[in-house]
Amino acid sequence: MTKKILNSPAACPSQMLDGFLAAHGGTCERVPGVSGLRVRQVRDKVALVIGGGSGHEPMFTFFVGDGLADAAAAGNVFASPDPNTIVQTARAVDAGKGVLFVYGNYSGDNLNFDIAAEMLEEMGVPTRTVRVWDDVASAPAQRIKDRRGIAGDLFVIKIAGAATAAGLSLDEAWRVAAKARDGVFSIGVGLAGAAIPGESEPIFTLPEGEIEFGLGIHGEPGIRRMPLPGADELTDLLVDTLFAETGVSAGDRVCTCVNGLGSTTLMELYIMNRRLRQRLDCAGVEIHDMQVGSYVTSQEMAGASISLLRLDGELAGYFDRPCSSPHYRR
Amino acid sequence: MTKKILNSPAACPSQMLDGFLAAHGGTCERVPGVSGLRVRQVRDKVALVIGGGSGHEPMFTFFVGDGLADAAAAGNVFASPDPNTIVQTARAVDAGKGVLFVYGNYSGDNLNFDIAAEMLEEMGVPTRTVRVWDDVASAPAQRIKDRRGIAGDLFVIKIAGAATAAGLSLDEAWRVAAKARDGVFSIGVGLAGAAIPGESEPIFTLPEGEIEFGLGIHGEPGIRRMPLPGADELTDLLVDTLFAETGVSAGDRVCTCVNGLGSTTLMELYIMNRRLRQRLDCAGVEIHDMQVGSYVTSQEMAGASISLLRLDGELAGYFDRPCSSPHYRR
Amino acid sequence: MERLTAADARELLLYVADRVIESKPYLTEMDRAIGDGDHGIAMALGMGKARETLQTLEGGSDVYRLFCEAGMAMMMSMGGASGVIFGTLFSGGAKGRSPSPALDCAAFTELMAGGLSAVQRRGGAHVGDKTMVDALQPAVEAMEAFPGNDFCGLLGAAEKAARAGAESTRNLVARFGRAKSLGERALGHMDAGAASTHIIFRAMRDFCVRRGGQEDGK
Amino acid sequence: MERLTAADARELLLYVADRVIESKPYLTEMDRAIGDGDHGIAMALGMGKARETLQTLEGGSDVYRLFCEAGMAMMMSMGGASGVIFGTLFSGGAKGRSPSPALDCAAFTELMAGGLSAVQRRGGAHVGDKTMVDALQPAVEAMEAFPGNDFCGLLGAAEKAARAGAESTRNLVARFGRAKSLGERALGHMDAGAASTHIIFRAMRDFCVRRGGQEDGK
Ligand SMILES: Nc1ncnc2c1ncn2[C@@H]1O[C@H](COP(=O)(O)OP(=O)(O)O)[C@@H](O)[C@H]1O
Ligand SMILES: Nc1ncnc2c1ncn2[C@@H]1O[C@H](COP(=O)(O)OP(=O)(O)O)[C@@H](O)[C@H]1O
Ligand SMILES: [Mg+2]
Ligand SMILES: [Mg+2]
Ligand SMILES: [Mg+2]
Ligand SMILES: [Mg+2]
Repeated sequence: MTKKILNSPAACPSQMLDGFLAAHGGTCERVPGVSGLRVRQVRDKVALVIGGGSGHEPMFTFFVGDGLADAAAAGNVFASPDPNTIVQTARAVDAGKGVLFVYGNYSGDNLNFDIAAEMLEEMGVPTRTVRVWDDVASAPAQRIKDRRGIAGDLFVIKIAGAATAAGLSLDEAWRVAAKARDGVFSIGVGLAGAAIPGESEPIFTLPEGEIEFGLGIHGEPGIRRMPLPGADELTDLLVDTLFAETGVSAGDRVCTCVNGLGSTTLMELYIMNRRLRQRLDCAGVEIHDMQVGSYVTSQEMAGASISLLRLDGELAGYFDRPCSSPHYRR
Repeated sequence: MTKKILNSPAACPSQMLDGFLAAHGGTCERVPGVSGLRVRQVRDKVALVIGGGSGHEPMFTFFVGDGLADAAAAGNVFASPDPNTIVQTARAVDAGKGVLFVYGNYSGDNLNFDIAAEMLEEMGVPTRTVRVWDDVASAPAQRIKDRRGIAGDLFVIKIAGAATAAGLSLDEAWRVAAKARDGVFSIGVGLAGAAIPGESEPIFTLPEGEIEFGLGIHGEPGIRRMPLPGADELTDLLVDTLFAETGVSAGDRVCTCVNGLGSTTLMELYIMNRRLRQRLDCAGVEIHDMQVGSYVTSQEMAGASISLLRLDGELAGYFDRPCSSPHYRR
Repeated sequence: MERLTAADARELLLYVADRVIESKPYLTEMDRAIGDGDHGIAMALGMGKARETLQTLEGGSDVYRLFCEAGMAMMMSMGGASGVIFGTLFSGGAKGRSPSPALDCAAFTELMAGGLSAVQRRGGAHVGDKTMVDALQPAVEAMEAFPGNDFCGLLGAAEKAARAGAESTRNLVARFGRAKSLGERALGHMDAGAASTHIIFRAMRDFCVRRGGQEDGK
Repeated sequence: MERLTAADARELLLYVADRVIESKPYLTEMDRAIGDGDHGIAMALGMGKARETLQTLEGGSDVYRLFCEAGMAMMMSMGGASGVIFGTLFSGGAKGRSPSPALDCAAFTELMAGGLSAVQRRGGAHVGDKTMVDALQPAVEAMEAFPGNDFCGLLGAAEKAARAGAESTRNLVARFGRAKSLGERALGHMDAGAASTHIIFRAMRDFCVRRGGQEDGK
């Protein structure tokens, strides 16, 4: 039975928000009545509103900040927020210039954000949506819209935040965010499953010494199970898949992210990053930036993913703008 | 058997450093020949040199940066660096104004840093040392020098970094860092043990539903085992211990840190922080700053600690100076 | 039972809510196998909210309003795919109808058929996609094919069809929801939402049978 | 065996290194109970480095130099408490002595006694503090009390005393190292460093016994 520090499973998302505001209430506040977080100061710009299930911290809620999202709607653990939460959250930061939604491409999120968008349109608030579908393990390229959003959220939100902060119109910000989305590809691997708060069983369990190749950030099963190889070999498997998928090659410019899924240590992530760098250098790929950390987690799941973002000059410009939230700053 | 992403257990610290430099080589570099990290640009100031065993990432190595440490000496997992590593690392950033050592108070670290200090003195490099002994669970107040250093390292290094960056002399920087050390108190709790890379067994295992109250950041057993209470009750136990220990009360000003030990989620840490805030507000304690995150870890151990730093005007001034490293920035 | 009054409908929905809430561990277990393990949590949460709402609606005189409010309570509280889908199942066929104090079997069938088409409009799933539609559509079809005006018989047929439909998802590869990337590995596992749908129809049938029994006993 | 030549000392130290390296899992297990579980890793690493260094010193003619280099190799590679403590055990009594091509029992005893006092100067531990000193000091005392000039007997007595000393740590509360905060909870567990110390003396005895056996066989 997994042990967790909590008061009641149902109260987790809300008490987490309270605890966050206890520390960072100077810049953020709660959207009244719902499970949403917003910047205190509404900014005269297109509002970037993100969201998704809780349990992936720091994603999504803690990516509210300067040069990042204006607000985030938080669902229960691994469940999209409901349409009312999304609508209230969006309205709280709408400055009359429209709302850009960025979230992971899941049935639940799509359904709830779409209803929220319809409700907002009825209220006269224009919205546009970018769904992140970076997980190459979750469907073949021909069915790209069936792919899940995983750690690639990080890059799309970073760039969408910069684009809206730069004052782009809703359509232009959408175009830039969608371009980032189209340039980001990820694949992950799980070593051990995590449990939803209050559940005694982990979402998945693996046989001794085995890993799940291509799993999702809710513990969804991946492409195949296999024995755990060494770090370099594992990284090679992930990189080979990404190279094959993206066609990234000599002369291309990329940002990378080695993302921990929860309990995997920075030590392991950096050992992977060492190999990732060797592989990119060896392929002649130009590295604009490497990020390493646990940004999009899956409770205390053990495992990691690698993301590549292919950059052009425009995306690089937005990527390089500063941004800041308590758990993400550049 | 705990699964980890690594190539060979013995190579972990070094390959981690490679991977770190692959991402952050613009500002940091390796101390040639040993397991040390330094800022690229030697700064004309007292050198702050920190270090300890690997396996606590981001502490110690990743606290090299602006307004933080000038260099860090990294031992093997949970083992102090050897004297040669410390000497080489210190010499690499010595600007002729002396070296301030800050590290956790453990037999191994004390022995190795003391030998290094003797060797440096012989070479004409003056050194002073601040050992962090914040863990109130590890010895009674009368034997304070028997206490272990745990998450309180964060505050002492932050303030020592600011003090040396402000241009204080070695003696003055030592005085300020020692004052910070004397003002910081922590206590932790473990929910599940972690394994050293390459070891198949975790350092400790706990019976179903039990926790270790007062454990150390290497999995050293604590004060007692007890059933896991709810988050608020657990936080109360930690806070009560700290209040009793420090005498912090109405009108005092503190910084706090809820520190995750590895696999404990941000959700859990913020739920604890919510209660910590309630308790401090209720006691009339003035909160200068609250930090929440996994700063001093113990591989993938599950658990958390709470630290209080009692501030006066001088410490607050140094605490508020900006600082930045890839995993810690203020 | 030949008529479902507003008072009956309220009790029916409360009964359904209780049965679904009881099934929380079972539904979570189903979702764990090929999804993210939260379907039972979500359904229990939503049905609890529907319960609360129904309790404030005591003395209502419009069957459609009860279904509509129950569905909206689910949709606006649960989140996840199931919040929208199951919320729509209850509210989709009831929305925008002129108030009615009681329904006969034909009207009730129309209500459920309206829920099905709203679910499909919203979610785009068809039979064979390994979703709750695999249980819901056969159930609605069985109701449409049912002759006469007896709720016990009507819902007995629906329950049977829903059960077979839910069972059929074991042999399917998912095209929606979190199991869709699983491909062949989802084979052998029942879809959690289809299991919920079967539980809902079973509870409706059981409610009517018990109610019918009471009527007979009078 | 009545003399330990430089060539013997080299082989003795290599033999000790191998025995300690073999004991890695046992020592790690000991440290896990009341420490941080890395003592075996550290000792194996340090003894491996000592091994490498000794291998480059082929043909050395100074016993003290061999002990000194082996100890320094440990001290400058292992880190942790044991790097300094066990490095000092080997190098502490050898440092600064004028070169000697061979030692008799008295000189060897002096070498070990010098190691003990260096360890105590460095680490401050006394008998009863639940450290390796609880094994080392009785071993040195047994050597000092040993009459005659027979290495097998000398080290046999030392091994016996070290074993008893290591065993005695089970009944002690720690005052140094990671177990010191444990208080009473450390009772029943042997100190890992004391266990290492016993293994070192046992290996030295076994080496002499085998060497003696060979001499007898000649
Ligand atoms: N587009 C859809 N149309 C119909 N049913 C769907 C659709 N997407 C998901 N579902 C149903 O929802 C169920 C999953 O619900 P739940 O686990 O609560 O949500 P989530 O997938 O967000 O974790 C699936 O088993 C499936 O029956
Ligand atoms: N001050 C000291 N004096 C003598 N021996 C010590 C001292 N501190 C620690 N030791 C010995 O070192 C051993 C621990 O070594 P090891 O586990 O390798 O280092 P660490 O404690 O740094 O993890 C203890 O079991 C003890 O015998
Ligand atoms: Mg879910
Ligand atoms: Mg250690
Ligand atoms: Mg689910
Ligand atoms: Mg140890």
